[in-house]
Amino acid sequence: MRLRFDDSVEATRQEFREWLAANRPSVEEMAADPAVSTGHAPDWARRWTRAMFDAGWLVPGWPPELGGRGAGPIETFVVLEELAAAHVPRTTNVQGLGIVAPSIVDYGTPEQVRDHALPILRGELTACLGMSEPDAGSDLASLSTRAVLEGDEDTGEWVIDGQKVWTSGANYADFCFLFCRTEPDEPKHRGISILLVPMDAPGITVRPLPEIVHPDEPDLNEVFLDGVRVPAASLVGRRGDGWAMANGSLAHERGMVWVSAVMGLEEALGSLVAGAPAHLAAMGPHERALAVDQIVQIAIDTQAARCLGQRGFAKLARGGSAPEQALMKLYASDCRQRVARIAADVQGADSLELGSVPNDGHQAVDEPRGTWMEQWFHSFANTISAGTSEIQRNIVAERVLGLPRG
Amino acid sequence: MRLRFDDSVEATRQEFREWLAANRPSVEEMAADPAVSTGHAPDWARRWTRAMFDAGWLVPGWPPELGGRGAGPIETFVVLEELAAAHVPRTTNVQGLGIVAPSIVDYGTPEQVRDHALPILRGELTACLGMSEPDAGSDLASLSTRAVLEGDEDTGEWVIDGQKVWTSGANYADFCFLFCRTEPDEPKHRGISILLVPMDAPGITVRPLPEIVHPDEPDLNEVFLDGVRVPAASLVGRRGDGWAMANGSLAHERGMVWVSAVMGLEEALGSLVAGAPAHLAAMGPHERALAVDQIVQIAIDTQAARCLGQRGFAKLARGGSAPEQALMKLYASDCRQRVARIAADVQGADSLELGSVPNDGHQAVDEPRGTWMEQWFHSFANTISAGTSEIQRNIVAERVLGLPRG
Amino acid sequence: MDLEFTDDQLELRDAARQVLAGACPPSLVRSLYEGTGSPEELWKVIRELDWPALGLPEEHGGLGLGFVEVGILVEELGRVAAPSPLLATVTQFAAAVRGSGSSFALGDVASGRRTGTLALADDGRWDPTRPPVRAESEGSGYRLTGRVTHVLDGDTADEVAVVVGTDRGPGVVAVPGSEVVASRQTTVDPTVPLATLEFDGVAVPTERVLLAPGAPGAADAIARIVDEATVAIVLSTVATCRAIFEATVEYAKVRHQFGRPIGSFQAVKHRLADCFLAVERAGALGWFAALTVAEDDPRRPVAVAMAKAAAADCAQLLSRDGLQLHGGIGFTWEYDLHFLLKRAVTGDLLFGGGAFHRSRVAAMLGLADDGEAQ
Amino acid sequence: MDLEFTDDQLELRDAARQVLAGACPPSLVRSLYEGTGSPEELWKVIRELDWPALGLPEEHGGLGLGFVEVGILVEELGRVAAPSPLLATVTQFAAAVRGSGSSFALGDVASGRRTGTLALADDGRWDPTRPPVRAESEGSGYRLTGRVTHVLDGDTADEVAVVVGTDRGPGVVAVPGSEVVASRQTTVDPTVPLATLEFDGVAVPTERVLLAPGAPGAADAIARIVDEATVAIVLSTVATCRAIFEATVEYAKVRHQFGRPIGSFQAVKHRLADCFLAVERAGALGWFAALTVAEDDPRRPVAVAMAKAAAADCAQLLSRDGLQLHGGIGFTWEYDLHFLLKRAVTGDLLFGGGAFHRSRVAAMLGLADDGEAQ
Repeated sequence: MRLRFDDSVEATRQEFREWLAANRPSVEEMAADPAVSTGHAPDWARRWTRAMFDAGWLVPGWPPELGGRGAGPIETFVVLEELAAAHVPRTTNVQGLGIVAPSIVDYGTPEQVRDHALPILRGELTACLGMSEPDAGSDLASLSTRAVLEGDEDTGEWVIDGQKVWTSGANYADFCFLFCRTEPDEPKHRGISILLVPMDAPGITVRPLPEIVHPDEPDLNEVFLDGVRVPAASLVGRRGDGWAMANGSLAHERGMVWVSAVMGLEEALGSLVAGAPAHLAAMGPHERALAVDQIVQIAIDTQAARCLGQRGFAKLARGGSAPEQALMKLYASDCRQRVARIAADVQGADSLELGSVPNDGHQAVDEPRGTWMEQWFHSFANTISAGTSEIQRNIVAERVLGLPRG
Repeated sequence: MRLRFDDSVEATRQEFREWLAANRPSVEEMAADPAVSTGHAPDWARRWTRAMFDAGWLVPGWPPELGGRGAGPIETFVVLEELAAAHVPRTTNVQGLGIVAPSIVDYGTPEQVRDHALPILRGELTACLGMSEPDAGSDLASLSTRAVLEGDEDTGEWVIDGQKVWTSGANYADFCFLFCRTEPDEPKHRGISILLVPMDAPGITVRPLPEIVHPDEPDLNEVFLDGVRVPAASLVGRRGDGWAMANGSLAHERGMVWVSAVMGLEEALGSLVAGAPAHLAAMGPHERALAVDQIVQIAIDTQAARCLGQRGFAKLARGGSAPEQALMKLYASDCRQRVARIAADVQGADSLELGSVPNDGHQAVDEPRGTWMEQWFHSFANTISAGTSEIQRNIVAERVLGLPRG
Repeated sequence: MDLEFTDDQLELRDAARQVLAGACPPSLVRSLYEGTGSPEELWKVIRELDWPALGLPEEHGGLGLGFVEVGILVEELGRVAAPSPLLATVTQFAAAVRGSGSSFALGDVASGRRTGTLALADDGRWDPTRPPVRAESEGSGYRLTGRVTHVLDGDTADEVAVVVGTDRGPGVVAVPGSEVVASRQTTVDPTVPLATLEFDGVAVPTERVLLAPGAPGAADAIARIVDEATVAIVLSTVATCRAIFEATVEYAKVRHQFGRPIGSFQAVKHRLADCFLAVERAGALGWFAALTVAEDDPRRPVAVAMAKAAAADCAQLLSRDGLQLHGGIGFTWEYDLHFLLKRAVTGDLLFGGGAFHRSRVAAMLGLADDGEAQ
Repeated sequence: MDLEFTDDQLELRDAARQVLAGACPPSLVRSLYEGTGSPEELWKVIRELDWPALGLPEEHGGLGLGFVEVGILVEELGRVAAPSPLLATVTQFAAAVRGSGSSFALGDVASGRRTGTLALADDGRWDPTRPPVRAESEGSGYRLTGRVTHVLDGDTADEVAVVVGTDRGPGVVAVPGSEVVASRQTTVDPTVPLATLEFDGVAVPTERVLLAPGAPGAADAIARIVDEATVAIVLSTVATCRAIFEATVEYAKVRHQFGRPIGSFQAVKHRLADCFLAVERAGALGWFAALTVAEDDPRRPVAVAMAKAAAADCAQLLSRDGLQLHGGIGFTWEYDLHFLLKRAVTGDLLFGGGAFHRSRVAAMLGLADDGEAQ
């Protein structure tokens, strides 16, 4: 246990910090053309991804040909930390860089890496993740979008029919990392495969689902697939292994996903603390103390999220297990929701105003943005998606605490 | 809707208030010989019950021969309210007067009323309620204490074997209202009967279970029954109807059980508000505001409990249904727990002291008493017994909200 | 204390609910959200039913019923997130007129010819002891200067009752909407239109002085007016929360995951039981507070502050759990749930949030530090 | 920042745990609750293992390890609710000596010949800026007057480090336990013996002045001493809570109701998941705070206050849910759970509860009103 990193890590931090200052997208260009969907990469974002890739900072732990530099997890952490401090997004295509590209690298063929993963990493393509369905939300293994192989496994075609929903970024993405049922006779967890599907393929209809805040910039979509045909070679990994890969994909960088969540939380707390005094001054002493205490409590939570994340990270970095990591999504998304509501309450009725905070493009689209009340509403995307907070608690109780299934 | 009762109700209140002032047990005699178990009736309590019975105030809604005066529910409410205001317990044998006697009146034979119910009502006997078993706590219908009838239904004897646990007052009570399985071949809810069993019957062993606070004055007991024999005529109601009667018994005075809970809460809040200023004065302004806010919140809860109780009561008194009554046990016991912990927190580390509040006998033994921290520990008796708060939430969700069983 | 409705009151409630099911469907609410509709037709229906007159005295064209009956209408409007000038007109403007001991314009209110509202908020704080508009004597009338925020229907109301501060103490005056510079605020819930009003030397003739500054008991009268308006917000907000609750219970019964209704999961059950408690708790406190207004009971200030604090708790819980338990569908613009969520969030904060009202309770219980706002 | 133990630290933890499993079984704790036992035998074992010496410098007979290693022992003692003078001796008395820049009696502490404690609390409030004992100069020493409450081991410790106030500022002196009038307080947890100490003109010779009142940086040094003692309470308390948590998880796996383990009910699962979070949260903050003490990092004051606040949250939740989820059995004197519950409740409040420490954080974040206690 100790508070400081090795000097070599701090040297990497310094190197990246200098590179970042020289190469980052400017505040003005991000604000002028912010991403409006997680499948959307504005020109500055494409250039930025390419610059990160070329310099080996995009995925530092990977080899140079994949946009990295063979760095250790602590160096990667430091890079993420510096990006957050500089208010520069690592990517606007969160699922593409965070889940799709790593999954293709792990499970795909060399051609899939060449044609799909690398273009994501070079900022040339964006990808979306086709998982949830109307009757398979938290219960993903029940998905029913079906793909049937016509012809053989080399030259045939998959024919896909079904419907996805809550597909982030599908309205802008170039291709979809699509979970389909290919083995209808197998048990439900063993019948799912993954296909790479161009979003401009005939038979695909994307219907954006405006959200309860920022309805003019929808990120979630319904995706209808009606006899969509893709080559047999679009299969990622083995048939029927989709569920296992999904758990692998979603767990990807599991030691790291907390970083952006915690740093988003820290940024939100910083804004809250900076903006609070003007509102606190208008309150009587009793109400002010209560408001301050809410801020203090979320400040403690923020610090705790940071410490919990780093504690688990240290265990994983040493090759151990880190049961507390299972709590991080639950905790961070709950804190992110509370910080927004606390901040809104501190503003009082003024928090009811909409649209007064412009999108400056420094955050990924799936992070809460806008006014505090808008952020609060938006934050439910995180407590609902990719396993609601209820499901997360079940997972913790069963997998970590070893409680029996109900 | 209106705030005030009819003049006739207020006249009854005044009449009772005057009678109470003239006939109540004195503060000194209660404090000199407080009840130490819910099966324990000190001499003053026996005299007091008899006086209430004779004057028709004990169960105002019953006819005079049963200790009442044929009063309406609102008059009964007013009597309970005045008792609480005067800090006089209605009885020390809570289960006897509240559940056993009414159940015998409802379901028993005239002989059982004469020999068991009336003696309770006249302060001559005390009774305990034998329900929970080691493997049948929240899941009462699983109880396994067995009674077998030897001989016929008129002249035979029930032979009882088994074990009860958490039996309040069994260490002092004269008899037990015992739930046993008499029809082992019936479905579990239909195989239970109720027997009246003298606690001095051969084969009964009572082992008090000291509690985590006030261990010197145990109220809960294990009761072992080993070949205990009682006459066939000890059966209350019909064979196999025990579960149905239990639901009837526990629901007895269901429009009224909230009254003592709410008044206990109001008394606790009153003590908290009265005692708080000395502790608040030592705090800094911020900590003080937080402590005050805790008090305010529990004050709001207390007021809400009163309003909720009275709202449901008004509906029931008109013959309607009152779904909010199902919340009252849950809410009142939760509030009673919180008021104690809030009060302890306001005292700070001083709350760790034990034994500094003598038992003045004005409360029933099953109500939290002693220091605030002792009260807090004691309060779990209410959130655990007679259906834990978890079970209560299930009941509300399923029976009131109509949600499907899991 | 009898907190249950009489048969007549139950009948009124059922009738109102039936009317609104027809006259205020979710599509009307949606049309306001999408900028394509107006509350005019609904207001016409409400006027034809004499709802504006319901709680006003017969001598002014009213039906002579009480605040409980008005509260029943307020609840029913809140249940369906109805856009309507009734709330501000009856529970704010008419309350201000009557609470001032005046009968100004009550006939027109009763007939539905004039709408009104109450202006008090200073940058989102409703403190009757510190009104943001100053009144300077001018002849036998006054001249007003100041800026008020969050005035309900502030850009459309015919009459604005303004709580004013003077050197002699607070008072209440009525200003025609046409003489006020109003800017509509862009807020989360278009069914609760809020506006900022600027008073830049507006002249108030003597006949429009409802409660003369410096009159004996003026501060108490104003406190009572604000309490009445606050209780109405409570009843409306809790009714909205109850609608969220009912929608969520129904959704939990029909939405299946893992092969069973989500309402069969114990965690969902327990959250809904807690939501039920929050709604019943706030409802019971709300109606107790309403009764103290109706009967002018001295427990009113504490009861109202407690009720608003409980309504805030309820709105916070139901907006959160209602949205969370609906999952993704509740997060979409197309689904109607968000009308209720946004209405609940608005009601939480209008006329002061939970912490503000708890600070009032603290002061009234004698527990707050000196210098606390009452 | 690396918040995970090194291999050596893990080894120390496992060894300590094994020792205490043998030397501090629940029966020992029970014997203190029932007034039939004493902590003497355990203390002998602890001394033989050199635990008092662990964190002391080698020049005073110590083993030269750091505060993290001391914290590991504190955790293990807290896990089993061990009655032992180690906590007060090492994390209060020795911390006061060393934090004062003194080496008074450290050799005897290291060898286990002398135990010690720290006296600061004024009627249950631990505010280093307002010590309840006054020191008046007398010759080259001082004379002490005042009354301190909640002194851990206060009636048995050989040495009492007393934080004193003077006109020149605060200081720290050591008083032999034999010269103090101590009254044992009857509190909920006999494994954490607390006493009230009366100082009625006790003379302190110059060699017992650890930190001279008025010395530069005295207030900061005292704040650091109190922070170190506070972090130790945090680590101990969170470890106790973790033991409650683990016991409750195990109980939920074996206790059956309605034909299945209660741990299979979703409501129980979710509460246990929340308990797990509370323990991990407080544990992570506790170790971060411990590191700031170990490395004398400037983030220490905020980190310690946050950690104590989180430990209080954790203790409140685990004492409540641990008891509730155990049902009736946990409510009985015969079952060992209550030793842990009472230890958690005690740790929540010693050295200040959650609200007190949050008020410190508020002040340090610059958000509190003026005049706030730091």
